[in-house]
Amino acid sequence: MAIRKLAFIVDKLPHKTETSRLALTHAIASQTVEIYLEDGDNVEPFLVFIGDGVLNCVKDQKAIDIYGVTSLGMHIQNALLVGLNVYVCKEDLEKFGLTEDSIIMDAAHLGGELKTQIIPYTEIEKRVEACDHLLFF
Amino acid sequence: MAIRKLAFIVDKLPHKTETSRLALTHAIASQTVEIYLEDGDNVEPFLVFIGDGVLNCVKDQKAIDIYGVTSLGMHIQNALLVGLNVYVCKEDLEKFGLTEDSIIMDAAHLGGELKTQIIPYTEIEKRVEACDHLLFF
Amino acid sequence: MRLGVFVSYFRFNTDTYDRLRAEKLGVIFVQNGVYHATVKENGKTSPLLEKSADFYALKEDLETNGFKSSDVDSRVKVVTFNDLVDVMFNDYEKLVWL
Amino acid sequence: MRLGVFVSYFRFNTDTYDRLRAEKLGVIFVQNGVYHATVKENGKTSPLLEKSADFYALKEDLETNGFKSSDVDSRVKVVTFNDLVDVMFNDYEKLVWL
Amino acid sequence: MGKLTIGSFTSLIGSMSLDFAVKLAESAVNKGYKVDFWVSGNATMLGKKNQSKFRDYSYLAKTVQDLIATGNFRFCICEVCAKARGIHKEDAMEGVLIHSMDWYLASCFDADRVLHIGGE
Amino acid sequence: MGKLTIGSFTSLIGSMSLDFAVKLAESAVNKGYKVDFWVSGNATMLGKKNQSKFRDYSYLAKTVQDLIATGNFRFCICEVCAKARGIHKEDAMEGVLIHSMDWYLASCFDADRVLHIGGE
Repeated sequence: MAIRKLAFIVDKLPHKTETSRLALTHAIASQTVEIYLEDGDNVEPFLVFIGDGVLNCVKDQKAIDIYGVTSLGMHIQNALLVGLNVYVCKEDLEKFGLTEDSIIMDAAHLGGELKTQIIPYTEIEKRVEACDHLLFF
Repeated sequence: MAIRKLAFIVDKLPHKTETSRLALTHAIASQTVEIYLEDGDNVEPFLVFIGDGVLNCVKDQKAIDIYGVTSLGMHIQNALLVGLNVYVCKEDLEKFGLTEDSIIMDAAHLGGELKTQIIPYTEIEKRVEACDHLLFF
Repeated sequence: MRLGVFVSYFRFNTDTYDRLRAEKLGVIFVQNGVYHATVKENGKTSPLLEKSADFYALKEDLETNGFKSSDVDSRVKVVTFNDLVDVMFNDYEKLVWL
Repeated sequence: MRLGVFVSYFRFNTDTYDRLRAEKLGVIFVQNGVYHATVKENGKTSPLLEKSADFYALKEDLETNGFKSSDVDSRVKVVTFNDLVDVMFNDYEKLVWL
Repeated sequence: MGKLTIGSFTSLIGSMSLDFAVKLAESAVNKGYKVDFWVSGNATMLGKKNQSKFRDYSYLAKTVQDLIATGNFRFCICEVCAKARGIHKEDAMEGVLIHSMDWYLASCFDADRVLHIGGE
Repeated sequence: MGKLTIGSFTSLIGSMSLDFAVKLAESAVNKGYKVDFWVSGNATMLGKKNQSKFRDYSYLAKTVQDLIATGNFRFCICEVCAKARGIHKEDAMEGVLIHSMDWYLASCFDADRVLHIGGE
């Protein structure tokens, strides 16, 4: 019986390349990982947006309307909806002049209860320190 | 009867991605372009290495031995061999502490006569100005 | 020459960009290049906007990344894909993608 | 934690790199990352080498790009793929690719 | 009306440069221009048949086929780049041309504008 | 001996990250480690059958098949990433596993080391 914590860290921009998107889709795939594991074993991914990566969280991305592809914003809402912790670096948001109002903070309209957590970089470090494996996207 | 000059400009590094390589292979493909054109018409590509791109010209690249793939150096020799002008920015070589001795200057061992031309950026600008289309790799 | 320069990255080695000169120079921000037209870092706008050039940002790519025309720096003109075709054929003769 | 960091780019946004901290930190230059271990720009070595860390550069990737072990900065240890596997399993517990 | 030649290397889906290029081509064709579209490197993947449409992945195959049907759009994949990736003649979508790199240079010869999308 | 899980997104040929990853996997298997190799995004191209070998293009298919034959190397491609690119079950090389992304997370669960090669 073990839980492995996996940190999914996004420090790159959305949409031009597929990396941020793959961070989200892989993290969300944890929903079905138990079919491969023994009873009681599981993985616990969490998402961290730092540096340029915080720009993935900006509201009102129209990727689906324009390019016919799920936006990073929609993926972040899905992650919150399935109960993944989403951490956004406070200092990096501030660096870009962004606030709680400019980014996706919840998936309430889909019935989600979990909220995006804006925390200082030192708090992110603690969570990263406590995880078993680090995946940078 | 017309000649179209095409500038192939490489300002990125070799080997990690395919871009520099594709600059070379596309430029060399000019050897057979006449099959698509009317008598007397032709294209005249030339290669320009600027910025980080000058590092493509460093001698003794072992890509073929290690990764089984033609090195950028071998491609540059092929370009000289088929008579394409190869220009390397003087200031950018100097910035990296490189000299004529550190880079590929000819394909003499394959019987080529043309030499790499190290010229100042202002000379590169003139050649770029005089071309019909610019292709940045 | 009349040169139109596409910028699709936010982070890139700008040595080539800084050097480019032309009688008439246009800079077209597309894909993640649109961040140059919209975000400030530590209160500062992108140094790319300091070049002497006409600036454009693609509306569709602004919106894809969550920005509106009102978020765009006043030096930058917002254009659609449709407008962009005209810009390419009417205003510039050579085009480069950095 | 003992953290091994792979650097495969020469030009990249180093904000994340600059911030990374660990009790034991290793930086492994691979692919175009090897230029950090070999070239000087305007006489200066790469600022990445100023971090407090153990540095490695992959021999195979040095040679692919035309460099020899003698071109490598004295702060950097040259390792083969074979060595690298040992470094990964013996010296670091977490690995990241920037 | 003039002719635009677009060349692209960047991969299908993994990079959105190809999405940009296809939308630009579409706008140009709609305005009455002729467009030649050359793909080499990873971009040759766009010529593969049987691409599936999912919401999480961009899907350009349909637009490319509609554009080919207009008669004002030629789409050509680099033969050797495609083969190296396991994409042979029988793997290509209908209407896709397959040629050597010289085709692209010939297209540049009489193009009024060339947009070469390099990068990574 | 321990287990290394490698994940990679980067494309075949267009990026040499996959060449790096395959060589690293080879060295680890030769030293007696077990290696799981997960490819999603454009890296799924490495699972395509009938890749051709040319000097100007890196060729990893043979090494991957030799590694699979050792029994200490599992190679798995992301099902949906592959389908989006037109790579279906019948397009895959022999010995290649095809699963959803959860396979990768399960592999990370009991891995001693994980090297996730993100980037572009």
